[in-house]
Amino acid sequence: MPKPLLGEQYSDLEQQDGALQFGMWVFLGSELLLFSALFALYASYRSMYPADFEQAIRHNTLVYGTANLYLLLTSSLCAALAVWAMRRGRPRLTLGLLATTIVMGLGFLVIKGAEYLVHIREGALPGRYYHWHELPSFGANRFYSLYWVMTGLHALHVTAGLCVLGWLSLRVMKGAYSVEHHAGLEMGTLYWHLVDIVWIFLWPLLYLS
Amino acid sequence: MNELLRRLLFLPPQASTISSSVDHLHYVVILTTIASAIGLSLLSLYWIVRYRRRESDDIEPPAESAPTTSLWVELGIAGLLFALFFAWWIVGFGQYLRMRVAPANTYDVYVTAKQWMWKFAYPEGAHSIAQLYVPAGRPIRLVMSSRDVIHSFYVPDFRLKQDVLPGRYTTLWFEAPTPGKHEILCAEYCGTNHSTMRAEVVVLSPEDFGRWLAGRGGDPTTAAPPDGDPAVVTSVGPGKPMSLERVGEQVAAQVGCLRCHTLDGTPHIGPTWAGVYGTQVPLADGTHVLADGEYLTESMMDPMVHIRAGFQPVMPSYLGRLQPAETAAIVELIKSLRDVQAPSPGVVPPSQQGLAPPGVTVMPRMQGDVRVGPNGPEVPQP
Amino acid sequence: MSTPRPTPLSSYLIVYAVLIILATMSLGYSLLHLPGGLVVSLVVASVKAMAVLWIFMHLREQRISSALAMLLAVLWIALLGGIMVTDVVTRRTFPERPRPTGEDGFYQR
Amino acid sequence: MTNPAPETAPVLPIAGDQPDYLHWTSGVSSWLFTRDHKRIAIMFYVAVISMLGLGGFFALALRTELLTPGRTIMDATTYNRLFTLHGVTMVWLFLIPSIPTVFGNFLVPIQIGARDLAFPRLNLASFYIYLLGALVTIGGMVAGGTDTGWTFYTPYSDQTPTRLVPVLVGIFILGISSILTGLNFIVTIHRLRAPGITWRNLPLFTWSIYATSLILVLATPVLGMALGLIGLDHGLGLGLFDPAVGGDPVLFQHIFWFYSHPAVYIMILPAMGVISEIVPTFSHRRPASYMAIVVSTIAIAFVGFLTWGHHMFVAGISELDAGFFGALSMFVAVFSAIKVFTWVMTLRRGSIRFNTPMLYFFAFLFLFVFGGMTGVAVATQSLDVHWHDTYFVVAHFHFIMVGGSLTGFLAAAYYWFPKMFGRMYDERVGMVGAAAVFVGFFVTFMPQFLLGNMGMPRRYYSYPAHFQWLHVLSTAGAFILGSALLLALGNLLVALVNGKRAIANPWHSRSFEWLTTSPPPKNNFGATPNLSYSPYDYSLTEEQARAQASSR
Ligand code: HEA
Ligand code: HEA
Ligand code: HEC
Ligand code: CUA
Ligand SMILES: [Cu+2]
Repeated sequence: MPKPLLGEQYSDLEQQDGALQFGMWVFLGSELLLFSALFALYASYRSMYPADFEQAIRHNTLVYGTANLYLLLTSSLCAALAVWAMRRGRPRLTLGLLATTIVMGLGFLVIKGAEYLVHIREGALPGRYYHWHELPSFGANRFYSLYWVMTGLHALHVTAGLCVLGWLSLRVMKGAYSVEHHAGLEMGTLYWHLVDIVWIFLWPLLYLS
Repeated sequence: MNELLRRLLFLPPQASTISSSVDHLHYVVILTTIASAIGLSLLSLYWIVRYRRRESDDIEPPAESAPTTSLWVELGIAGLLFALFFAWWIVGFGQYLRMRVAPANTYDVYVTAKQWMWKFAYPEGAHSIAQLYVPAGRPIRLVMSSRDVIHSFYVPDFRLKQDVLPGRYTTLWFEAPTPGKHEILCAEYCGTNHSTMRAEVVVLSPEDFGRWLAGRGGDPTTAAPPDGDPAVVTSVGPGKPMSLERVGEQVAAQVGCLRCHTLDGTPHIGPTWAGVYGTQVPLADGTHVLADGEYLTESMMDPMVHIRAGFQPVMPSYLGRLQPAETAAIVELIKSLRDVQAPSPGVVPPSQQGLAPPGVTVMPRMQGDVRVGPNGPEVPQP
Repeated sequence: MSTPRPTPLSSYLIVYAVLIILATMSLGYSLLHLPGGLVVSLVVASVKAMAVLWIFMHLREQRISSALAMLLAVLWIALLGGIMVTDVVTRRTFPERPRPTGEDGFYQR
Repeated sequence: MTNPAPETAPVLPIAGDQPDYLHWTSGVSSWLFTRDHKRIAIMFYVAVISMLGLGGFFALALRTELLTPGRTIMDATTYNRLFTLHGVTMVWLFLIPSIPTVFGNFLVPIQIGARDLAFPRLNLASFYIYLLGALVTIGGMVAGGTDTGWTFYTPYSDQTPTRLVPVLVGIFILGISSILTGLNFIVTIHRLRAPGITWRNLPLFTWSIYATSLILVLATPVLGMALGLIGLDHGLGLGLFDPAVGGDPVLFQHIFWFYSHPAVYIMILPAMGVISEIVPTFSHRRPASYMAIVVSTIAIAFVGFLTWGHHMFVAGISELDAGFFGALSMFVAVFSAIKVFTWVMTLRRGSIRFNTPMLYFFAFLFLFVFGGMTGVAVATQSLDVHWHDTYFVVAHFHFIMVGGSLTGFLAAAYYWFPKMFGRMYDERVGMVGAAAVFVGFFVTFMPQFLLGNMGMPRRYYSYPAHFQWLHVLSTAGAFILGSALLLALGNLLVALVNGKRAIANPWHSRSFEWLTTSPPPKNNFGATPNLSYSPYDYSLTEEQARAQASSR
């Protein structure tokens, strides 16, 4: 079993893993804060144009958004189980679960892309490009501007998360993790769960009236 | 005492009803600032000298000489200090509310800010640029909006300032007790000529003000709020057949060309479009170029290539911001203006000649009756 | 610091079931257009997020400082949003704030 | 001043006898690819001082232009770009990284008895990301720069004809570096403390870096997003804040200041940490209240997030919000005052050695109290209506950022110079330099308060003629200040090659970093020290402290 290297600044592996974990959480916190400005803008514009927002949400592509929610929730389960499997010493299972997660993540992006196409066809584009004749209100414009920026940033995170998962799969294939030492695997999947959590909040804001 | 401190602190004259009370708070706060900085420095200087390390001292002095301050003393001092700051806050916030909330029965003047000038419109229909005329002894409320970026209306003598925003109205009220002139400065950075975006408040006695207004008598239909609704943006929507020049005019208004260009021959930030087409245009490098469709298009898409003599290179590129059809429409508009004569500067149109005090320029009525709105100039529906 | 037992398989599956049920309930509530939709759906979302954090992300197995990082981030989002909203809803401008255009008025850019 | 300590200091058991960090390997790549926090700190040192020079150069150009009311040496567009670039360079390229990445990097691991930061490779990455960000930003400047002011207010930033995007991208990259640095410190301080160090005897400088890191991690992502949105508006014309499509530019100001007010504490807290080390060391006694400093450090970090709206009193925000922000600004100011009182009380009944770092402390004290109290003054709403966006505000923040933070930086540079480079600087030149910095500073920025009172707006290329004589005074001061800074830094450069060798603990401090040799060995200590006593416990003699630290 390969053993990860111990950095000379640590006294033991437990301390090293703990520091890595904690560092990852701080990173996730700052990643979440990246969205804070968008959430705050959403709240402000929504309180400026409440009726327009309601209307825009009712016209939004609920089916796509909801399908994506179920997909991400399920992929999150798979990612969590991948770690569980590694803890049980079943790297093959881990690999399979990671692959499933990746497929679901790709599915998310495909659905998202289809959804974007719908919006492009309608003309529900952000800001000055907005020209959807059905909802010619300032509020709807604000809603779709935020919709694009928020989902766009989230999609970037999904893409980054997929890269992380891909890299983890490679490492698993190489047998880099063991029952005792799989901090890297844990941390990589944490990122994926974060992507899931962000969507858990975007979904009600963008699709549920 | 007031006068002495005012001069010591280099404060300008107190020319509004609120300024002297603001200054009194100012004196208290600044004197405390100076006293605390000097006092604390002197105290520590005293201790630094008093407790200096002497040659004879062991480098390891006994520990008992180092008392710690008790928590209660710390809390007490902090509490006192907060009480002091909080008192300032109460007074300051009170004054702030007084500044922000206008009394009833104000005389309203509508202010439009744009890069880089101030325009004033009065309920009776008069307009003025760069000079704001107000009667003394009466609360004045300014209803302000910007055509382009954020500006800030600042009169040091009044101790008042308020940002002027596009797409929104902000208000500012004041009352100047005595006639006089006071500088208006733009206090929010707004581009190249931010520092010259200055104007003047001219406070007249009520009689003089009445006389001034009477002489300016505009027509009430174009008067008062230069635009009732800041959000009216007109449409280029489908289904309204319009001539190409008309479309060009609307596009030019909407994308903001008219912030810098005029249609009636008055020079502004950019050269006027009147009478340009087909002429030889003088360039900054001394050469000339024929103003044809190609040159006009290039000016929109890559304005830095040919810079017109006498103008700053400040025009943004509209590459990607204008649809080809829109570009064509603007070119068509400029073509249609080839025969408009530029009026010689300083001439007041006859309809508006009156008892204008010297130095007052009159806002030219624009070609096509472009209204000045916070979102840029607006063209009314045909 | 005693580490809790590693999370068993059943926990993951139960949490997953709860997530799906909650999501579906939230969806139903929204489709019925009942009052307070936004509040309800955000509360449900918070519960879901906590479930993911606690079980899927193993916060329960870790030191409290990790949870604190998340808590601070969430509080900070609420802080920024909350204060911005109080500004927007309490400021008096003239007229109120940028208003939508009229019936026919449809702005192009 | 006599120095009764023996010339040949005893070799400390806890330092071992490894070669020092400067010499244990050599060659360019041993520096460029090092993971040693001390070497990374030195690389940051060089970078950050260069940026100070660049920003200072811009400042002198600005001041020269302001000599006359009209055009002096440049046109308006150039001036507008220069003050933007001056602000951007000084804030993001110099001051925010300065003390944390140089002295924090060097000293935090030593002060907590660790061998390195938790993530040494990340630390090196922070440096290169910083370098990349700096290059992109400077590249953006060379490619034309931008003229929005360091605050990037929209809609002007949306419309500016200058090249905004490279500068935004550069600052965004710098932000990533900041976040990684902050993260590294937080994890290090939480997880790598040597046995014996708890939150109750953590050195005060480390506390301040910890609080700073919290702000870095909590605030910087918001800046990143704010810049991103401005970039989308300017680059792609999205119009997220454009009133023509229903947007509200004031919301951008909220987001920007949500970062930038806490950021001013990023800039001052480390300097306060430096002062909190210097005062006990040279007074030779423990701080009047360790707890007061710690509590106020943390309080500033958190309460500082609740005051951002004081930059927007006249921007058209609601009166309710304005009142709220005003009151909380008053509240957060009290914590700074607590620190000041604690430092001053620490002098009392000490055994004070007055030298260059202490002279910087003295300058800091006056300038920070003055600047801070003018902060309270501008936080008083009705007064800010007159002062907002005038030179009064310019003077306020230079008093704190130059008079406070830059002075703190210089104090740190002198105080830790023997530890970092193993040599002593020339005390007399150091004192003269410090005094000259103070005088130059005073002449530069005191007139600016008066200008502000008179109503001179900031970001003014040309100005009404009655402001001129104060501007001339200020410009003269700026050149004195510039020369004084060159003298102060030059003195250290000279000492680098010519200075006397320093012993491990030339100031007879009890703080933990002085336990190891000067300069420290690569692993900081020979063996993990046992630091279960207070770093300000002067009831222990130096030998007792050392024995305590090397006990098992
Ligand atoms: C390091 C940077 C730094 C720091 C620490 C501060 C600290 C403070 N600042 Fe400052 N500020 C800036 C940097 C900083 N500021 C910058 C860059 C700007 C301009 C931004 C721009 O627009 O470009 C600015 C602008 C600014 C404004 C906006 C002005 C305007 O644009 O209209 C305000 C308003 O409230 C303000 C307030 C304060 C307050 C209350 C503090 C407090 O934290 C100060 C607390 C300190 C003290 C109070 C001193 C200690 C006091 C004592 C020891 C008391 C003794 C008293 C007695 C004995 C009575 N600052
Ligand atoms: C850390 C922050 C910092 C620092 C240190 C300074 C330092 C100085 N600043 Fe600046 N300043 C700002 C932050 C800072 N400033 C900000 C944020 C703004 C607002 C920008 C905006 O409006 O957007 C501003 C704006 C500003 C203005 C207002 C411009 C305007 O509104 O029109 C002025 C005018 O006098 C000014 C002057 C100075 C001067 C004379 C110094 C002097 O102290 C500088 C002295 C330093 C030197 C002269 C360098 C010394 C030389 C070396 C160290 C070289 C060694 C190096 C090598 C050999 C490689 N600054
Ligand atoms: C920020 C101000 C500004 C805006 C906005 C602006 N311009 Fe200009 N424009 C200028 C200036 C200044 C010049 C002269 C300098 C130059 O040639 O670049 C100019 C020159 C021109 C010229 C060349 C005219 C001549 O006489 O040489 C044309 C054509 C033109 N602009 C069209 C437009 C159009 C069309 C728009 C909007 C889509 C527009 N401008 C928006 C400032 C502006
Ligand atoms: Cu208008 Cu500055
Ligand atoms: Cu602030």
